[in-house]
Amino acid sequence: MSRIFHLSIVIATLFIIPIVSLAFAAETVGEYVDRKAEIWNLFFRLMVVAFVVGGVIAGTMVWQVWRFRESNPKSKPTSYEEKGEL
Amino acid sequence: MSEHDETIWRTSSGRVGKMMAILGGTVIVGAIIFFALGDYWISELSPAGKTFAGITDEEDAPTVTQTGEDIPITLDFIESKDFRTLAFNALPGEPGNNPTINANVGDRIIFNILNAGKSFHAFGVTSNEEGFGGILSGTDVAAANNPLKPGDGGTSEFIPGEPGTYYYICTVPGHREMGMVGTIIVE
Amino acid sequence: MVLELRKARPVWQIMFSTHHTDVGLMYLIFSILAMFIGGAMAIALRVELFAPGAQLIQDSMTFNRLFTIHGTTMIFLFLLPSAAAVGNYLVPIMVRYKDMAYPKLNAIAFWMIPPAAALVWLGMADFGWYANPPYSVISSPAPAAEMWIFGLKILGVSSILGSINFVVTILKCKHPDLSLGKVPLLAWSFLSSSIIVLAAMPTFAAALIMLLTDRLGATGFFNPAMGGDPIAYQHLFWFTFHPEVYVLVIPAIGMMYEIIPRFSRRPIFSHGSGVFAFVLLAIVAFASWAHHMFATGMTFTEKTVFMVGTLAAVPASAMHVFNFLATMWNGRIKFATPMMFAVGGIALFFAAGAGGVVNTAMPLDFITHDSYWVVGHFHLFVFGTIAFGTIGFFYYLFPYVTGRMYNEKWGVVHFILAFVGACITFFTQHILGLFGMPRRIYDYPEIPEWVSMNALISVGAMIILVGMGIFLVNLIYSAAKGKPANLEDPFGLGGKYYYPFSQRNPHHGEGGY
Amino acid sequence: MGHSNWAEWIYVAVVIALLVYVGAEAWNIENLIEHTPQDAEIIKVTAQQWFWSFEHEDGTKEVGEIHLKKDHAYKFEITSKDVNHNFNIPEFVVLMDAVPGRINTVWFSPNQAGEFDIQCREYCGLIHYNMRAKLIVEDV
Repeated sequence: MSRIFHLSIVIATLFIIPIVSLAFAAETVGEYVDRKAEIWNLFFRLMVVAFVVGGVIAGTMVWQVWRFRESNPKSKPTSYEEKGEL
Repeated sequence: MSEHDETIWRTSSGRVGKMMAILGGTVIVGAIIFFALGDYWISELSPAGKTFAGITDEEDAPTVTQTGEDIPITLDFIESKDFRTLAFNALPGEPGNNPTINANVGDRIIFNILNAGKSFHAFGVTSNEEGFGGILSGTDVAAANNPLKPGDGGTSEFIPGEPGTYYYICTVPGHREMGMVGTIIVE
Repeated sequence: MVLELRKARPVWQIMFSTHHTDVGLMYLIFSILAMFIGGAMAIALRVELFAPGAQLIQDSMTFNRLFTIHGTTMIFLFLLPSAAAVGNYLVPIMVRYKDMAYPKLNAIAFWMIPPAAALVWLGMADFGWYANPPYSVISSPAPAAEMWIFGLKILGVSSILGSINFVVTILKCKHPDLSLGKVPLLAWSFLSSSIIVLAAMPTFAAALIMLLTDRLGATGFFNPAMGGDPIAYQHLFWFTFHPEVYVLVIPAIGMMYEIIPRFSRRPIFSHGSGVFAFVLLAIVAFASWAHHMFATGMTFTEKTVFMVGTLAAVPASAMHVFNFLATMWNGRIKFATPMMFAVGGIALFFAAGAGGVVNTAMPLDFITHDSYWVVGHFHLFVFGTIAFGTIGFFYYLFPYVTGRMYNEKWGVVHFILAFVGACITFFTQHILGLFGMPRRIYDYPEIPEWVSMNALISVGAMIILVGMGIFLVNLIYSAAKGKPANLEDPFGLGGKYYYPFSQRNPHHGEGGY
Repeated sequence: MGHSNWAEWIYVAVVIALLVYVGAEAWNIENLIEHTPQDAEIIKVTAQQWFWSFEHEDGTKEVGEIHLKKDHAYKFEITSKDVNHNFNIPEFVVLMDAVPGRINTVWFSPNQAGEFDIQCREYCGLIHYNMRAKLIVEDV
């Protein structure tokens, strides 16, 4: 348990530190921030995250629906059914 | 507790039919009321809206002895293709754009209005030099909140009581600034 | 109909009954009626937008009135009453009480809805369902706007009365042997959503009165011409109506909590985390309202606060999804129509939630705000998640309400059409929003991407229409002539746990159900 | 029940980590684009039912279209005369509400010459659908 906790802290740090340092980076004079590029880049970065997570969740659901359907040859009564606890 | 030995019909064709008749009847009656009065529900502006638009109730034109002379005027609302220029009768630069009307005190100017454009318009005469308020009563055809739809039209009259410069405009906010304004010079 | 004697009662006796199942039945019928009326409006809008230029609706006034009343109908007259219907049927049974805590109040709360609906539908105001001033103060025509304001006022009171009833029923009338922690999750969902209503609704009630006096010219709270601030209204409005979104979604999740374990033949994975997530959602619901207003000129700090508040709602929702998936794991799932709708609803719930995270990421609001992205996003929520859960639960309740079975085959067809239609319609709307199409427009220029995507969206809406038509015919036909259901186990799941049936109506005497 | 919930805790931790990432990214970018350059030229934008008018710093006024120079910074001061509107240039992701009685600002620097659409994104009445203007960016 604690190992997982430490791991998540490390991962979070790896993500956060570069971002915070970027945020406070000085702006060069005379050149303007390209608003359009910044916003759309952020959008596509977040889309990558969203689609990866969405893929995992949708994949899990599709697999579950396929595997645990009643008509699947491998399906067997749940332990609760057998004990009549439903 | 949940044992029951004979079937109890909870719903039957007759009862479903009755229910559908009640629901359908209500909806049909409601629809008739709605469509019969459809335009009534949107026929007025709120008091705050009237104040904002500068509409006041008392602005009756003073009664004047009519000269008996009628000036019929036909005005069509038209729009440029990109909707950014609006005008009466013809676009700016073309002949007949926003015709100037000359009249004498007591003449009866009869406006024949047609919305020949694609958006909404409404007609009125005002003595204000800016904005869409101060419409003289009796001169208006439709109103900003219940405007003429494309293809609709109407007539109105204006009998000037005092000499001066008046403007006939589209009372839909903004349209005057975009070109829908013409002058009436009264002597 | 429901809990019927051997001899049928006359209709008026059902209508003026105060028994929770009878009131529930009226809520149910009314909400289905409202769903079809609101749906017809949506179809009219989609036909109009199929191509540039006027198709069905000849002027933008009618279009504006239609989208306003479509939204009002779907939220206040379909989703809220449909949740109330389910709650009325099941909450008293779940907490093992004979009725709702205040039966007469319950009937009054229902009977406030039809007159309010008449006001809203007859007037057909044109200011969008959130009635933003100054448009709603100075520009929106009377008397339609006043009728809408009064209608919403009545609906607000009705939903407050209904919520008081649920809270008291659950907290005070539950069986002494039943600890609060053991109360089923569906009842928990009604408890938390009712508490949100009680906390949020008074704000909107105040805002409506202020809007009315503003329109009459007596005050100028929101009228800049009189020194008022239109942004203040938006704060008041969204303080009520962002939590209101959770009021709609929480009962739908509760319904899924009822359906999914039953059809998976396993108990819920973690009752405790479900309760925790409901309570958490009810609290963080109040931390995010101003994310609807990022474009009104908020400062960086304000935006940051509300972005964080919005993101805070995500873990609670994610816990529900985890709970559902973990419940289905190792189950033996029977895919009857209710289960299909529940699973489809979870799938779309994720997409809707991810869209919400994108909306609230501050700079992305510049892309998505008031565009079709937002339309797609909240329709995924209200149709894809909430209506899916609700419609699935309508199917689930059908044998209990009518004593007959719906046609399973057509139910599946309905689900497939609704799911495919929802994906086509609402995902395309997201993309259309990225191409910059504003919402609430009657006509649009001939930009090729806009034209083709709008056509596709309209086709998707037609698919949903066909599915809903099948649903309607299935409901009416099966209620009249369907096969009699085995009320102890109508779905053939092999257990006697279809417990809506396990309660008799004490008002009906011996032999009555 | 009596089962352990460790899987759920990991899952919740992952969700929270992702949200922190999203929030930090968004905060960072917003911080970057929020900062208006000193030399940005101010343009007053006035929204009205249902058209846009613009006033440049030197006092020239334009209605329904606006001419800007490429690679200059512009700061729009947006207000409205009647109801709420929303000033939007989709191509450059510029978007800000026009609220009567308030002045909202947003800045951008066009890095592309050509003609672009300006539209109203906040429902404002009958001709909201056609409340459009043209942005013309000139190459200098």
